[in-house]
Amino acid sequence: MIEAIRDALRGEMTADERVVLVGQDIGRFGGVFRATDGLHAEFGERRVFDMPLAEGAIIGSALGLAISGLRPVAEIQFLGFTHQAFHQIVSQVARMRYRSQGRFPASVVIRAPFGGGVKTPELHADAIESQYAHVPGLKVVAPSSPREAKGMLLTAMRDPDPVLFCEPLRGYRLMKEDVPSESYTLDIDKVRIVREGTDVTLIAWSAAVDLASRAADALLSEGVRAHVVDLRSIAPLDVDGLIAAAERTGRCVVIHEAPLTAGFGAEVAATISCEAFYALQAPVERVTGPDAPFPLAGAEQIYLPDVSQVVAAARRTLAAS
Amino acid sequence: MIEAIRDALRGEMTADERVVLVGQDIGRFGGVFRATDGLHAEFGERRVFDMPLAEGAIIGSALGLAISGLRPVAEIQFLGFTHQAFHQIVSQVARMRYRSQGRFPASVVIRAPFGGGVKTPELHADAIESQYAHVPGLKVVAPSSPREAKGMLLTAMRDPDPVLFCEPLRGYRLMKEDVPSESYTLDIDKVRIVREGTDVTLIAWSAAVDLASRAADALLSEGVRAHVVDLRSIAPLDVDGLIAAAERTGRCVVIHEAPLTAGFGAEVAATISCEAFYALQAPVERVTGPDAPFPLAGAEQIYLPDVSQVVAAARRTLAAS
Amino acid sequence: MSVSLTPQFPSLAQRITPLQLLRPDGTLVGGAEAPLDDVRLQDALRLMMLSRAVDDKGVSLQRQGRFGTFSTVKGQEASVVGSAVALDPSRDWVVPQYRELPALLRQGLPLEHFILYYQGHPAGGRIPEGVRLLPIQISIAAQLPHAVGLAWGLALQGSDAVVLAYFGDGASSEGDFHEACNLAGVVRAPVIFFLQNNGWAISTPRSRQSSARTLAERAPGYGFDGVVVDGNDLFAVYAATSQAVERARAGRGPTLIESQTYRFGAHNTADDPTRYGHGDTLSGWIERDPVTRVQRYLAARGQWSDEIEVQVRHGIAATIDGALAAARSVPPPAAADLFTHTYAELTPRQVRQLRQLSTTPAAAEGR
Amino acid sequence: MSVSLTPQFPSLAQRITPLQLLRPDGTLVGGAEAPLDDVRLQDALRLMMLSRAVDDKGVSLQRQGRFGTFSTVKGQEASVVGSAVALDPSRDWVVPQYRELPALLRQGLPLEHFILYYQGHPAGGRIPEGVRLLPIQISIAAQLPHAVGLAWGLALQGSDAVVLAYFGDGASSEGDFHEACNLAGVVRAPVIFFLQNNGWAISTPRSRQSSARTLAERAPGYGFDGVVVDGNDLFAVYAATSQAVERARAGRGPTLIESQTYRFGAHNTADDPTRYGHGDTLSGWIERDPVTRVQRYLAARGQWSDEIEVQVRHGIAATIDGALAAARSVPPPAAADLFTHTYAELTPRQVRQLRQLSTTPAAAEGR
Ligand SMILES: Cc1ncc(C[n+]2csc(CCOP(=O)(O)OP(=O)(O)O)c2C)c(N)n1
Ligand SMILES: Cc1ncc(C[n+]2csc(CCOP(=O)(O)OP(=O)(O)O)c2C)c(N)n1
Ligand SMILES: [Mg+2]
Ligand SMILES: [Mg+2]
Repeated sequence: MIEAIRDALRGEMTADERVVLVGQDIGRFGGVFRATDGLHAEFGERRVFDMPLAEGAIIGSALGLAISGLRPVAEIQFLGFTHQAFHQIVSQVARMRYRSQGRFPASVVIRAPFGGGVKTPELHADAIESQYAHVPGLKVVAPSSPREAKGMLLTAMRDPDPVLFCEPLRGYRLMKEDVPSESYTLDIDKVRIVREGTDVTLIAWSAAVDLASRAADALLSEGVRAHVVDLRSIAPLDVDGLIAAAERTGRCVVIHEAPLTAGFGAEVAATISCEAFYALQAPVERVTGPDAPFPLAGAEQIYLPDVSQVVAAARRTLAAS
Repeated sequence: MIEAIRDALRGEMTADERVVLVGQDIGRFGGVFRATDGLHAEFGERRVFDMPLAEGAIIGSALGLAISGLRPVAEIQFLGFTHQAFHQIVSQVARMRYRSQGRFPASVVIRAPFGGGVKTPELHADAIESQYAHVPGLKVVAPSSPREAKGMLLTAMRDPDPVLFCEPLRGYRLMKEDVPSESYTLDIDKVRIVREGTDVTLIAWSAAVDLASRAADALLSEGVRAHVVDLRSIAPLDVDGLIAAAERTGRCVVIHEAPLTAGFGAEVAATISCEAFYALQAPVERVTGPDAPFPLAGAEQIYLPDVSQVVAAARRTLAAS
Repeated sequence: MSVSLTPQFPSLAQRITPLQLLRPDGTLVGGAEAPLDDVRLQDALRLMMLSRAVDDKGVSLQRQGRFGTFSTVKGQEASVVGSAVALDPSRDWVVPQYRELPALLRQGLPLEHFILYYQGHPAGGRIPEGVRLLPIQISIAAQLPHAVGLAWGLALQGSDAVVLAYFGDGASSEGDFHEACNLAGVVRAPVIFFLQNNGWAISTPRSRQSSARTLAERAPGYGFDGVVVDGNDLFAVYAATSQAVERARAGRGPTLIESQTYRFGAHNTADDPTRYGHGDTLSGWIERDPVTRVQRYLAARGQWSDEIEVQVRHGIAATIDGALAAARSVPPPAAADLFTHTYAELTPRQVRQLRQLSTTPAAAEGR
Repeated sequence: MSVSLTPQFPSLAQRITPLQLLRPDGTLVGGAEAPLDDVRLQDALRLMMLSRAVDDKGVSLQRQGRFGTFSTVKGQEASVVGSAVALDPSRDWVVPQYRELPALLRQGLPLEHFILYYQGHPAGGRIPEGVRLLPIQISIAAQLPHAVGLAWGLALQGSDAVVLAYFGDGASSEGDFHEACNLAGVVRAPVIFFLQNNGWAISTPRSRQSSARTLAERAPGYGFDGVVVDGNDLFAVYAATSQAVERARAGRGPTLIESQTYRFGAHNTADDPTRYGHGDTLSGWIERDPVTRVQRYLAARGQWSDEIEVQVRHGIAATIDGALAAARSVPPPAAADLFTHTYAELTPRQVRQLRQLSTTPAAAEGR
């Protein structure tokens, strides 16, 4: 997936000279995950800029760069460290268009990886997308595969609004698929039906889509056909797409890595429960991380939701009547 | 209500000399809302300390003060400005006990007012409790009346865990009631039944409890008896208390000022919808602020949920079958 | 301990006195030349007087409930105006905090926008196309990284524009101040950090805000120059800012200017400055009133008189009345104002919420 | 512009050279006295060598997948050990970032805790009662306000303890650094800000991190002293830190020490330093190896020899083997480890989640 992201960056930098990249270690080093590998050599210092170690200044200055007429893409090394820039993202970037009543759109893309499974140090895996989903003015999207990542990033870079682009850390190397070499965009504001099914709807985003798909495989071996939905966009939420997918089966499982309480699964489950109330055959199940900090590497396999938990939840919804 | 809060602070400072107050303008000035009025004169500079204008340092140093053996109560002038300290609250204060495997409990209370209705400048009214509800290790509580505020604050100051204590800004002067002069604690981890009812359950916290009560009055005039529940604690959530209250009527309305999407109402609605699924007679309704930034003062009356909206939602749940 | 170290980095603050060109009595400091001619100076004076008149009007409207909480400039007019007039509004930008009204006006913001903003009308935030100004910033110091990015971005695109960012002594304690200054030093952004040290952050005195002798001496820690100026001396502020503008325009990077001044009034209209000793030093500062200083200078040159003053005041009153009338003519906020400009387009949920709100009683009543 | 201003606050960095007492060849700088006697120096040397041996062991275990990502101290041993031994572990505290292993050991952390931590075992975070040490900090610079609060709180309670906080050149760009230093100056907290300038923040060179000539010269901007020391000189680091400790203990407030050093290895075991020119200046620094410098000094005094070295290395190997064995004896993490110590007591939801997880296959398999 990291190649797909690099591909999107390179493509858009070639097509639009207003695009500039800012972040820690993104220059000569090419980023801690190599997302920007080669871009410094290709586009030079003025378009690929290594920033001092200060997330607030990365985001805050990216907003200023946008106001100056450029299209900054900021990389934060791990989503957990966006907390250092929380005030700049939430109260500044997300508000500038509204505060200036349309004069200063904040066309800033903020890229950051998140999620567990690759034994990172503390705070590196934190899945905190729901904290950002609550912020009017900000878009929050999370691709689930290389192909999706490229198209969604290109789309985000052309979006007039600020986009927090959450990349699945464990997908960087593990997820592989053929990705078209040309530029393309995707309907990132619409849910994607990953596979069609009639018995139970599995709803996920980011790396959890893969988990949902594997659970769907397991369920299929039991004769259960799962409808797998990738939200793509966490905010704004594609309510119609979500409701249609939920109503398709009347039985829903929402899956994410973040802790249960006030995770974005709550919004998904609340929306379905309220708006598809009469179509629901069973309570919406949430398969999530527990209400605990993401642990050190040795315990992450216990923490992370797995196929068996998703399958068990799906079975519970199927057993309900 | 501000007197009740001051009373709690004074009482606990008298009873426990480890209690120290830190914040902006809390000393001689007595705080921008006078919560600490007179305490600087009474307890002196060493226990009531005016801090430089840096929220991160207020919270971060409060954690250090707690580790040194004191019991700091930090005031942040408005909840919206806790965003400047988000990394310290979420990744540090909330994690210190866990990170040190029990060695360093972070017994820090963070007080901050929030909510609209008093025509404050931008960012001063932002209701962002749900962003903190998602943080394992942190407790988030929100009193709804002077009496509650005093007892809950005293309880929070004795809590071994960090507590974000969200005070209803418009209650500071507007909410009045007799408050016992002695020290008392409350079960802040349990929902409070504000009034008993059988027809519809109204669930709220902070200033919205008053709104719920006023809506209950209006409903009563139509012969509808509302069961009004004050969550008190947003995190951890009293799931059993909430479910019992929801099952009481099978029809629920959740009310808060924050924007709808990913507000804490989502968690409440999801929890009820999932765990009281078979008792629900109607979809859970959410009456909330819209998905928009809290506006400048001239538009806040349009933004804020009002009695008519709550009543209308309650009627919708009653009409469902 | 056998080794005793002499301080490697002693504070240099004792060695310096704030730059002053015009004394409180309106005479030039020996050897100084006036950096502004009489015509430009009269324009600047008019702007200072307009600012003070808006302050007074705003406070009285606020007491009548016809204006929201706002912070007056009073006492700091030389600081704001002296710096703002060093810019070229047709290319340079101002990035304000919330206490710099005359700088906003000088950049071209219509006064009625400012009035609407403090009357709480969402439309008050609008900045007309071509006015090089960021919105009023409520979150202390959060504007500073924006200013750096803006300056840097303009330079990257070949412009010779300069960005002037305002903030206070309190703001200098925020992490954003530090991160912004450090980044500006690294990219040599054409930005001026204009620190209005007015002695207070609400009730917190400068002495409690930091133990640094001056705030300007932080500049070498970011690799650029710091300057302390008498902030009640329009000439000194103008001269220091002009030099910083020149330097920035020439690609020689940022400057930190500490303008030492004093606010004459309360922090804002919700504040009670008698509670924290604000008055103790006030009278000394009132003797150094930035407006009368310029009036004295001009009067000594035959360029200011009671007649001129009356005329100027008339003009100012008319300006304010006109702006108030213009603000009154704007329709009250409606439900749509909550949503428009949140995103480029309304989200599906916003569309639905707008529909619901447009039919509720509150919206129907207007504000 | 007619007025030309001389800089009021020029950088003083050109005037100073980093404090050095022991030259790379192991001889004392003319006139300098050794601030540590041979016995204490041998202890310090042993700690430096232990640190380097753990680094090497950790890297090889990491390659075998038996250790997690971690950051070696190699090259910075004099910087960490020289500062740590200036403390009294029975009253003073260390607040680390993540690259200060020997300081943790010196404070009394058992080596097996460090090993468990980097093996990813939740129990690795445990700090035994009586060990005056905060946990390893992953969030850059976030520990600095904690250090200030801890130092301030201890002083408020009448203790004469001192707090030594470690951080890097990269960390000095974070807002937390600024806010913490400024607060420390205001409350005169007995804290030492020990900045290990090792030339890099991952791939970002010091020159790109800030345009300041030195980072120590930020201190006057907070109202206290800054010092630059040769961070590869154990004596200089010890002397400067001891003076800062004395000052803090006497109630004379904080000190910022910039220890100029270099990391010999990669940023961490996931890093590839060949990609960013880390090697270009490495050889010059290896000549200034902090460990051999002390060995040379001791050898010249007849206090170090190949035989002693072999003996010390044996002892170190035994220590490491013992710690690895102790770490192995700890049972693998279980589901309960996710929840314990999140709060003082499990929440109702946690109780339920723990019950569910305890019955899933992953938990049943142990890790
Ligand atoms: C981040 C943040 N924290 C706190 C506040 C509340 N507040 C408003 S003004 C102010 C004092 C600002 O002082 P200073 O920077 O000196 O500016 P001045 O008002 O003196 O011009 C404070 C603390 C705020 N608006 N933003
Ligand atoms: C807040 C935060 N941002 C980014 C990172 C990722 N990161 C880990 S180490 C590092 C560089 C730190 O450099 P420095 O402070 O000089 O310490 P050193 O590693 O050189 O000892 C970065 C950027 C982090 N851990 N925390
Ligand atoms: Mg001020
Ligand atoms: Mg470094």
